[in-house]
Amino acid sequence: MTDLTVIIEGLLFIVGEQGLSIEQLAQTLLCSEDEVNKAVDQLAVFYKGYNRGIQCVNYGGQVKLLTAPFIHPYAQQMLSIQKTRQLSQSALETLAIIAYKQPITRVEIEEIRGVGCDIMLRKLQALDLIREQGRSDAPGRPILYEVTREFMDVFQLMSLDELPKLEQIVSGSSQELFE
Amino acid sequence: MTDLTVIIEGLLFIVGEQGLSIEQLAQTLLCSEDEVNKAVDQLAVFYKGYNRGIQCVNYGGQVKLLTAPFIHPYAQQMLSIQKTRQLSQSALETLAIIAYKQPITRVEIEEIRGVGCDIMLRKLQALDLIREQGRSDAPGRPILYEVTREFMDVFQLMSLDELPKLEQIVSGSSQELFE
Amino acid sequence: MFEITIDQFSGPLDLMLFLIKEKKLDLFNLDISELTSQYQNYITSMQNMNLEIASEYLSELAGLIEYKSKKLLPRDKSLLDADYTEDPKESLVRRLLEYQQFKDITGDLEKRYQIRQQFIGKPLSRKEVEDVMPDMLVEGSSYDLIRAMKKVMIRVSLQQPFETKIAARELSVDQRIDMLRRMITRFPASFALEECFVDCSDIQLVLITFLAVLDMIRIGELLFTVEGEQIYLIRSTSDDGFNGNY
Repeated sequence: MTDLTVIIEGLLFIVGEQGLSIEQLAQTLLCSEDEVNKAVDQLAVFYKGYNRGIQCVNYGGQVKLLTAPFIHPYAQQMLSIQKTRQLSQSALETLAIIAYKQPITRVEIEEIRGVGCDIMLRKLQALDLIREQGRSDAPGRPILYEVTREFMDVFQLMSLDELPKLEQIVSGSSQELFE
Repeated sequence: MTDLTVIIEGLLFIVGEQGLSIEQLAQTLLCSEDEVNKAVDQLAVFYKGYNRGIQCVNYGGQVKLLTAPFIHPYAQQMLSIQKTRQLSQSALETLAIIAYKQPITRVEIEEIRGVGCDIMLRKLQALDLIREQGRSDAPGRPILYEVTREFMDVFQLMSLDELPKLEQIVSGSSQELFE
Repeated sequence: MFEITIDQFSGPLDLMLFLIKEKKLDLFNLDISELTSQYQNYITSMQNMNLEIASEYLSELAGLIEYKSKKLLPRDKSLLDADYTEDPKESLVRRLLEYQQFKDITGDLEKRYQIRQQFIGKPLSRKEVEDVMPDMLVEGSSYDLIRAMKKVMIRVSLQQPFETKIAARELSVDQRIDMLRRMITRFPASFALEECFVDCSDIQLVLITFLAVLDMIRIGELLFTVEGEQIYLIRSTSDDGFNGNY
C-alpha cells in the first residue's frame, strides 16, 4: 500500500463507525480528492484481496471500516458470554463526580480526582455513559460533560436526586478516616 | 490467514481499545488458549508484514488493535487528540519499585524511596496503574500493592519479565567493597 | 551556588546521588563526612532561598550528622563488637545502590510510556454491537457510585493540607511567554488554546496569556488552526513531520 493509503487506514480505524468523508481526508492530508479516492480504492481492494474480518466501504463519499458480515454470529457469542462489563474503580469515580457535579469540564474533574482523565472520558463516551453538553463560559470555553440516559439505566436511577447528598457521604467518610 | 485468525480480527475490531483477553477469546470461540495464542501471533505477524496503519498488540494477555506508530501526527492534525500526560519521576520510581517487588507494602516502598508515598499510591490507584492485593502478615497487616493490567498496557508489556533485570544487591557479602 | 532547586529531586536519596555525582565522590568508597557537609550545605542554601524542605530531607540529614559525630568519638572496640549492628555507612551505600537501580529503570519505563501514548485505539462499535445484541453492556449499581464518590472525597480531604495557594501576580507579557514556553514543552505538538489558560486564576492573567499567545504566533513560535469553535495551537519547532507534506 502507498503511504497515503496506510495513513487513511489508520485514520479510519481511529474514528470507527463514524467514518470520514473524502473531503475531510483530503483536507487533513493536504492532497486532492482524486488522490484520496484512489487511495481509498486501493485500501478497499487490499481488504477484499485477503480473507479478512474487516472490510472498507464507501457509502456516498463517506468511507469507513466495518467488520465483515460473517463475524456477526461470533460477535453475538462473545457478547452473550461477557454480557456485563464491570466498570473499573477509576471509571466509577469519574462517573460519580460527573453525576454529582454536572455539567462539569475535564479540568474540574481532574482537579477533584487529582489525575488526568482525558482517556477515561473518551472511554465513558464510547460506552454512552456520558456525553458532551455544550461549553463552559470559562477561558478557552472547555467542553462540559453530563451523564446520559444510558447511565441512569445502568445504575437503575430514576433521577440523580436519588443519590445521597455529598454532606452525608462526607460525614460517613470522616468516620472511616479516624477510626 | 486461518478462519480463527480472521474471526479474532473481526472481534478485536468491534471491541476497539478495550481489547479482549486470551481467555475471553478462547471462551467465545470454543477453542484452547493455545490455539488462540497461535492465531493472535499470526494476526500480529500479518499486520507487521505489510506497510500498515494498524497493529495488533498483546499487553499482559489483553489483545487489541491500535494504530501504527507513525499515524499519530496525522491523527493529531485531524482530531482533538488530548495532550499526552507525563508521569512524574516520583510516579515512575514508585511504579518501578512495585513492578519489581510486588506484592509490596507502602512502608517497604517508602524505605526504598526515602520519602512518604501515601498520596502517590492513591494517585496511582486512581489511574488504575496499581491496585490493592490482599494484606501482608506483618504487624498491623498492611495493604499489599501490585501493578494492574492497565500498567502492562501503558508500558507496552506482555509480561513483567520484559523489564530489564535488576542487579542483585548482596547485602551480606559486600564487606570488601566498602572498607 | 546551587542552580538546581530541591523540587527537582524526588527525595533525599535522589539528592545524595546527585551530590555524589556532582562532587565526584566514590559511591563504593563513600566519604560520608564529605557527603554530609555537601548535603548540609545544599539544604541550608535551599532554606536561605525560602524553599520549603520536606521533613524527609531533614531526617536524613539528622542521620548523616549522627553518623559523622559518632565517627569523631574515640572508638571502644569491645563495645562495638558487643552490640553489633549493620554499619550505618554500609547500609546507606546499599540503600543508595538499590535506589539508583530503580531510578535507572524509570528512563526505560518513561520511553515505553511515551511510545505507547502515540498508539491510538478505536472506539467500541456501538452500532454493530447493538445490531447483534441490544442488551445492556455495563453493570453497576448506585451503591457502586456512592462508594466511588466516598473514595474521591477521602482522597481530596487528605490532599487538601498539601495544597498551597498561589497569590495572583502581576506578570508582563514577556514573562508570561517564558512561562508558556515551559508549559507547552509538556504538551503534544498540537494542543487546544484553552490549555494555555489552565493555570489562570484571574481575568488579568487570562488577558496577558492571550496577548502572549498572539505574540508567540506573531514571532512564529506557534501556529494555529481553527476547527469549528475550537482553536488549536501547534508548536512550530516540532520535529514530528508536521511541516510540509508527509
